[in-house]
Amino acid sequence: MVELTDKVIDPNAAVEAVASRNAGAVVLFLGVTREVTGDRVTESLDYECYPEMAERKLAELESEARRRWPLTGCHIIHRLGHLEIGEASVAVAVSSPHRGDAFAAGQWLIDTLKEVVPIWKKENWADGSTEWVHPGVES
Amino acid sequence: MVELTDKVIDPNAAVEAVASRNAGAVVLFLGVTREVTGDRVTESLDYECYPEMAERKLAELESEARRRWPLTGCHIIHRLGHLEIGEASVAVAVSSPHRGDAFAAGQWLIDTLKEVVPIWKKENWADGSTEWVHPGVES
Amino acid sequence: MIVRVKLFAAARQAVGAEQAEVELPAQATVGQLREALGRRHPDLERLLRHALFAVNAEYAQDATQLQATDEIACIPPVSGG
Amino acid sequence: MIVRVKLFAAARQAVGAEQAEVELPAQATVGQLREALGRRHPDLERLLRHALFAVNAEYAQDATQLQATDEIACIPPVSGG
Repeated sequence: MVELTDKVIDPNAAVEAVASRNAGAVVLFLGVTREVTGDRVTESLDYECYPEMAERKLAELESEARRRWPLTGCHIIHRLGHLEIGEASVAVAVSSPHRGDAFAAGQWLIDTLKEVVPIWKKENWADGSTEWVHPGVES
Repeated sequence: MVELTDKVIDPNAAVEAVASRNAGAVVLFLGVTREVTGDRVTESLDYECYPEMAERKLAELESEARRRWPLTGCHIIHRLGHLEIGEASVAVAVSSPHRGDAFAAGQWLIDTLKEVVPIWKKENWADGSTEWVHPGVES
Repeated sequence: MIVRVKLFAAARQAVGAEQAEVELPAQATVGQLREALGRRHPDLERLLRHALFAVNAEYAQDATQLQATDEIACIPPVSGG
Repeated sequence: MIVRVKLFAAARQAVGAEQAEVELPAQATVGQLREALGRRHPDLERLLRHALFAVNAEYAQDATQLQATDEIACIPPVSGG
């Protein structure tokens, strides 16, 4: 299942969402908002998305992961709106009979999510300036 | 931190234990007791350990992981005693500034834990028989 | 035809609106839209060099032909996760 | 000297006790202990071929010399995780 939400992400709920009697391994990845990036200090972040397409792309990622690995569960949650430092912006939870598949699927899902899903973050720097993050675009 | 416990493992507590303002990624691995192994059905499991040595080995794993990867947090919990199907027998939580290190450290920790930490599980099969699991020993 | 292009993040900020309207010849392509948008909104040009376009919520090539009824979006490099 | 060996899992089950006592010559090695244990408890033999030994809670080699005051444990292949 995939989910875009304004609410705080609950790691336990993500783990429970992938529970299965045939799961031997659960891997949960959380992306967390970091205070320091390079030499700049972040005060908070805002995330926005293109909702219809983001949800569709996340669902495609789940389907593709289930095709590549024998998963017993897959749950992706992305937070939107305003986030304070230390909050989770994304949770990827997968379960599988054996742990190698859960690690591989979890890592592939977050790597690919960061490349293809139309979601953007805005850094609200501690110096009061703000900046939408668009990797590869010189600012 | 490392912990051997008779109590149910709480994923949220493991995630909170590795929280840090400099963490950008958290990876949580849970080993979960599986109902079916090959063609045999498990009813429940029991774990026992050599306590002094298990705790020492887990602490060594944490130190070595912190030496190899720039971790901002590392927490390993192993459950002991009687476990029902679907319960977590082990939790490995790590956090780091970037996700590649968290995935690599988490996977190394659980792989190595399974090789060197003196903990054993007993399968209580659905047919009423029981069996201590000693990989490589023909039974 | 007139097409409407959804804008997000720095693209929305540069234009100051959630969508842009562009006049294009019938059967124009995504590539022509990219050029027309840059002419109409010079502040968008740098971002447009790196942006993808989505047509009906699916990534499109510069050669993709547009119709007036398509849902079109400008997708600057993403930074979710 | 007499050494006491902690037993776990199938080793404990095979012997029916949480530790085994074995009489060994002074300065005997882990390898000699392994053989003596197998002679004293034939049910343990198969497991002993795959087991490691720990001396003072650290894995030891077969060449490691033992002292009567060491804490010694038989570590059959582990299955935690």
